[in-house]
Amino acid sequence: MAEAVFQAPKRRAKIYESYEAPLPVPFLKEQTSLHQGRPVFKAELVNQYVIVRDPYDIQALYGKGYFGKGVLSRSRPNHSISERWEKIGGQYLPVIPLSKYQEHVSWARSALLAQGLEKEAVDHALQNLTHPVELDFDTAMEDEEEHDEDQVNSHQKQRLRSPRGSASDGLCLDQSMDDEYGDRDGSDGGLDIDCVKAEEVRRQGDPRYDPLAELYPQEPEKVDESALGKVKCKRHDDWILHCGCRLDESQMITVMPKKTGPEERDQSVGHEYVLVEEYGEEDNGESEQNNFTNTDRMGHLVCRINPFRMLEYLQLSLEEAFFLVYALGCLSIHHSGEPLFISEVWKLFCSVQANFESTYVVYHYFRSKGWVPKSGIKYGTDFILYRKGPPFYHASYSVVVERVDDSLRGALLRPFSWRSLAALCRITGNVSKELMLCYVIVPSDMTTEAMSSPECLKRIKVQELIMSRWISSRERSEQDEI
Amino acid sequence: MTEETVKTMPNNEDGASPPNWMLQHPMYQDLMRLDVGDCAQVYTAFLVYLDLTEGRQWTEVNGVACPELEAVLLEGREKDDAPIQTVYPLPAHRSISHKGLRCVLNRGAATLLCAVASDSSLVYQRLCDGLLTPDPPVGIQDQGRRQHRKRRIQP
Amino acid sequence: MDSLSPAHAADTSLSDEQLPQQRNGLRGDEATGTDIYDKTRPSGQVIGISFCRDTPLLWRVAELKTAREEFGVIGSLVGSLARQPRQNVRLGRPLELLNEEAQLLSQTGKAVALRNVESEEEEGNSEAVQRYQAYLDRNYEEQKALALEDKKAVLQRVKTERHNCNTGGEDVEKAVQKRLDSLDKSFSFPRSAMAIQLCTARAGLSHCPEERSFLAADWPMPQDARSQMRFGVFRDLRRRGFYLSSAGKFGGDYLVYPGDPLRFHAHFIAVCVSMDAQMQLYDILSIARLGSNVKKTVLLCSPGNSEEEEEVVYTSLQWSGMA
Amino acid sequence: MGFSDRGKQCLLPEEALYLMECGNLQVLYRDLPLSIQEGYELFLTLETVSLQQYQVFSHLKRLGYVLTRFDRSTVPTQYERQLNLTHCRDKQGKHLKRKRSQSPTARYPNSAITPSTHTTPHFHRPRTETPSQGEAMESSSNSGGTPGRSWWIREGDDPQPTGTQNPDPRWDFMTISFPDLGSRRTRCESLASPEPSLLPGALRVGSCDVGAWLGKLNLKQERLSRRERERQRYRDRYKRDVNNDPEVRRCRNWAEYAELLERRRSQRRRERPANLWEGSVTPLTQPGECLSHGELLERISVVEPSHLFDAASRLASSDEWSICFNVYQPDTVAEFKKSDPGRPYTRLCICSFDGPVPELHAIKQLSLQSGDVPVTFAVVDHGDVSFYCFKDFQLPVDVVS
Repeated sequence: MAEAVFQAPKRRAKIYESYEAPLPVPFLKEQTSLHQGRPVFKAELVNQYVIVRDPYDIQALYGKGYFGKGVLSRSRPNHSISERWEKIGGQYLPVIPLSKYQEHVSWARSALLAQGLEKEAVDHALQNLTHPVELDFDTAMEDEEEHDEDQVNSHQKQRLRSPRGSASDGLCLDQSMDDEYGDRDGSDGGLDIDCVKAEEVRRQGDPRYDPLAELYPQEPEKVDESALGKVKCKRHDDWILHCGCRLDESQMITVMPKKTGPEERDQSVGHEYVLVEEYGEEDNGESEQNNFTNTDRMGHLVCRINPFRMLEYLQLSLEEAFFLVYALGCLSIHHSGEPLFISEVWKLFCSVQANFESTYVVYHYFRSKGWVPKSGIKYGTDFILYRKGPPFYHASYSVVVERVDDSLRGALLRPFSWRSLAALCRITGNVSKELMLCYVIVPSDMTTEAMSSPECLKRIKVQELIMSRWISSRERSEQDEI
Repeated sequence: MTEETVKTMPNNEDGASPPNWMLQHPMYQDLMRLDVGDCAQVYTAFLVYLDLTEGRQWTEVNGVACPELEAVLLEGREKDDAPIQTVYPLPAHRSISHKGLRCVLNRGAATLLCAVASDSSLVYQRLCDGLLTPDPPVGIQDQGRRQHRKRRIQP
Repeated sequence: MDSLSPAHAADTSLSDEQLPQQRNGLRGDEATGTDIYDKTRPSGQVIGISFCRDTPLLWRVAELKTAREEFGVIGSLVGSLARQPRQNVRLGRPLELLNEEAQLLSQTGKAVALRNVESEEEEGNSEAVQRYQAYLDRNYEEQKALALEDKKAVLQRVKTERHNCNTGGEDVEKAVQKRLDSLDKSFSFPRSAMAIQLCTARAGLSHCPEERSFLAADWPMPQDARSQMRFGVFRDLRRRGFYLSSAGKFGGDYLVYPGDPLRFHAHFIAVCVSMDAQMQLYDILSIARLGSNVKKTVLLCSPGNSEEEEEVVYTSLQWSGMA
Repeated sequence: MGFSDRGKQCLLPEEALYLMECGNLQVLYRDLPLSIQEGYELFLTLETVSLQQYQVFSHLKRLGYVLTRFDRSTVPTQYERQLNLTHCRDKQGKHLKRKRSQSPTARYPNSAITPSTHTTPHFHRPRTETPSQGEAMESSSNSGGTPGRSWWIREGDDPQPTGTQNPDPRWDFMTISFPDLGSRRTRCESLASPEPSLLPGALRVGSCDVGAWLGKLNLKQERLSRRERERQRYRDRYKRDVNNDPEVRRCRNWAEYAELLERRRSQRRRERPANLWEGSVTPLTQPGECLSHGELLERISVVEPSHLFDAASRLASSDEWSICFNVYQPDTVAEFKKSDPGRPYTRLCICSFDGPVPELHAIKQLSLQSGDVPVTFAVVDHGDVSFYCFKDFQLPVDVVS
């Protein structure tokens, strides 16, 4: 039979997080305990893009089904203001240079001014807000002393000690890859891997639940994905999450386990406290550049409130947003404060993004097969498909969406030539994925009016085709000159 | 249906969501004030701005209007002492002509084209006038191996 | 005619032993660079481009050399090598030219398109047949003499060996000597065992300069906007000293080499696109990505719009490290 | 290589040219040997094989593959495949073949063969006018024609289509259903008369009483195999059993149960924002409504998959794309028999890098034509050949319980 064989998705060597749930909706049997009273998430339409702002919603949407991308992050929404964190009292706070703090103050000022406030009132308000928070100051000093004792390793120690999972460590990692590549003895502590919770049901590997169980009888190892998200692959100049490479061991030990802790709290509303690294009055302006490199000139840390807080938001692709709205009924999209009806959302998205109808059909199709489609922009395609989610498996397919009518001809969304198709096929092969062409077959009697409602999905078919290259001989290496 | 019913933050007493800092950000407002480009393109430019400043520590990043392209461009430095570069942010579903790209290039600075997907994933391409020779292959060793293989195949 | 076939020749063990170098049927001028009817042809002459339907081909070694050395026209060899017919790594003539390459050659005035000669006059033919028969006879005699020499040499060697090691005794040595003596009389070299040369390039009159105006064909290549654009880019890059070959598999129009492709890797993947054509951003992303994977720069090439601009405008496109 | 016709060994033009190029064949034309160049000019013409087709042919030949010309009539039709007629079909094909190659199959390179430009016999079309060069070329064989003959059979070009040679079924057997007499649901005593459009002109068929038949049918409960029982269990998991609901179990009487239902209903109403649930379009599922991931996926699976073979027979055919060669792998060469070639490894459709990419329509049509053998596109870029295939695929559903 001329049918493509299903290639087992490649599981990542190390998994940095546990699998929460396939989708951000509760199932009936768990209803009593989970998701109480909050089944519907909220998103806003900002300049034709869909933004989720509530930290709880962000966690739920990304954590269960890997929807969206952090606007300040590469993928998982885990940005934080600084890569350096210091312990103050019982809490870790981010350390930022004074210049950055001043920048935030000026942003706050212009934001307040833009709201039409009097200049004096603004200054007054800001002054109150930006006063050092004296209470924490002493502990900050303590911490600093500790630094002086052990300056050489301070950077590394911080990183290893830091209880904050996500962003801070990830960013450190980026640096350390270059600076401290060889220096990794004694830092095994970083590999503490979260144990699978005892009560967690073993799903993967159980053939009753997992259709691919025979291929992967074991539960994957768990490693912190959020940190992994910041690891760059040397081979593909891409994030290791995307390119499909293995993490090598030297990189592994610098990746921190993800820990949950009380700091989840300060993700939500309220003031953000930062430690501003300040110098004597006289050298305020000039020494900023040296802050990170010159430990001798370490200033003292002052705890202040960040007057312009940039919370991480989650941006959903239009397809993701519409799926949450229409298929799962768990997202309400607001536009200038008003919640939008489903048909309105559909029409709006169709007008904003050419071919939205087609790309949505394909997105919906693969989601309803339990797979996770993400943007394929890095490979020049519409989607890449993950099994379970980016932390667990390498993407298996790179998907191009095409649209045809009943006669299977018709205007192509992306008019391919053999040249462009060959290029695409090659890139996809290079990153060990398969190229999938997805034809959205729209009945020719489907009117434009019918297409203006998502109900049209029920009459549309999808043809999946795998395009592959056949190598006629062992001379492949010659033909494939670099 | 009011906001109250779908309120997503029960522990927030006053019930109103905090304002969206993105819309209040002075850079966003500056970009909007340039008054070129549709709002999707301008917002795209702002996302790129955030990526450059927050993710990559670029400095002196500013918006510039490019009326020919009806688009907002960004200018900035990768490091403090690095030369100025121009970035052309564009939503990924758009198309572009060579002429359009030349428009940005002709500003004289090194140029990056940045494609932004609707979930804010972004990808940068470097553009240069004329013929820019690629970096030589990193592994000389690599080449040796290939030649060796070639020799072996010859009968 | 059957008896002339080289396949038969290979069937006979005798010829197998004796003419090992010709066993596969030697193809005309593979080794010498000229074919049997045209040995005196000087190089540096006008290049005759023949067409297989509308694909331009070069057939003569001298012309291949001229095209490559004087005009930087590389083409690609597409024919089987008679000596190594079981591989695709190295191929032989004909040399297939890109349409742009043929066009470039013709613009230099040093090349001309030849049309296929379908029918030649009957009298000319019978004369040629006679010439060919005479050639065959001559060739047969030569080969027969050579075969006899070889056979003798073999027997002689056997004899010497026997003599030296003294194991077989006198009888064997004598028997060999006897066969050697009778060889001159008994030796037969069947006509069917003869090796024949197959010519690669066409023989005959068609390449005489005076015939050329008669044979010169209309330029049978399409001249739409796209091929004109491709030619403009090709000519300009060639003028800048680059060598070009087709880049279909790399998603572009040409692979651009800084020197002869035998010695250099390609630096660029040239994509010909008109200034105003809208390209999908996704297409740009994918080809730039491919470029970075194969360590080449993608080059957008467009003919300039106005007079004061350069003939072709180039923009380099590289996947940036900023993922 | 080659075939025999009326006692003569003939070669196809691509075969002759390839042998010439390898130095294994000399071709005489008007008593003079042809050069390779002349071979290219004479054998590769509009009516025979294109240069690109030849390049693909010789590329694969050089690697040891066996290539034969593709003949549509040897591929069982979809109908034949459905009825499992392929076996009989093979026999018939063998029979045909035997008739064709009666002469001993002389194996290359022993065969001395005159190139003869010849179509396979049943597509042979006599030509009234034979250019003189034709005869001159065949100094030892008068059979066959000239290079000026149609090699590649095009749709509608075939002068005398007969039953076996026109494999296009006119009916779409996918859409014609057999009456279901065993089903309990549609128990009927008589069958309506068949759709007149499916019947030959004059034939009239009335309705049919099947009462007597039904008595003979075995309508006992089917015994399920292990695999089928498994499948049933899997299906049953989606069925909701109220007794498994812990909250329901906690109810001690009907009143409490009614109260629970009411509570849930009101809760659901509270959770149902108007913009989602009171518009013209409502969501496919509601959070908390489905029992499991599997059920949820089933509920939202509204987009239907399509298969390459679906409805392909209804498509208008076109001659823009055609299959040229059957390819057999090199390691099968030893056992390869022309009389019984077996199932090809793949079939080739040849195109140029400058040409168009096949639309879904073309891919579908070609795979239908090719039957159960995959179709590969050989794309030629100035002598350089790349091969691409488009294969039907269905991504499996991945359910997390």
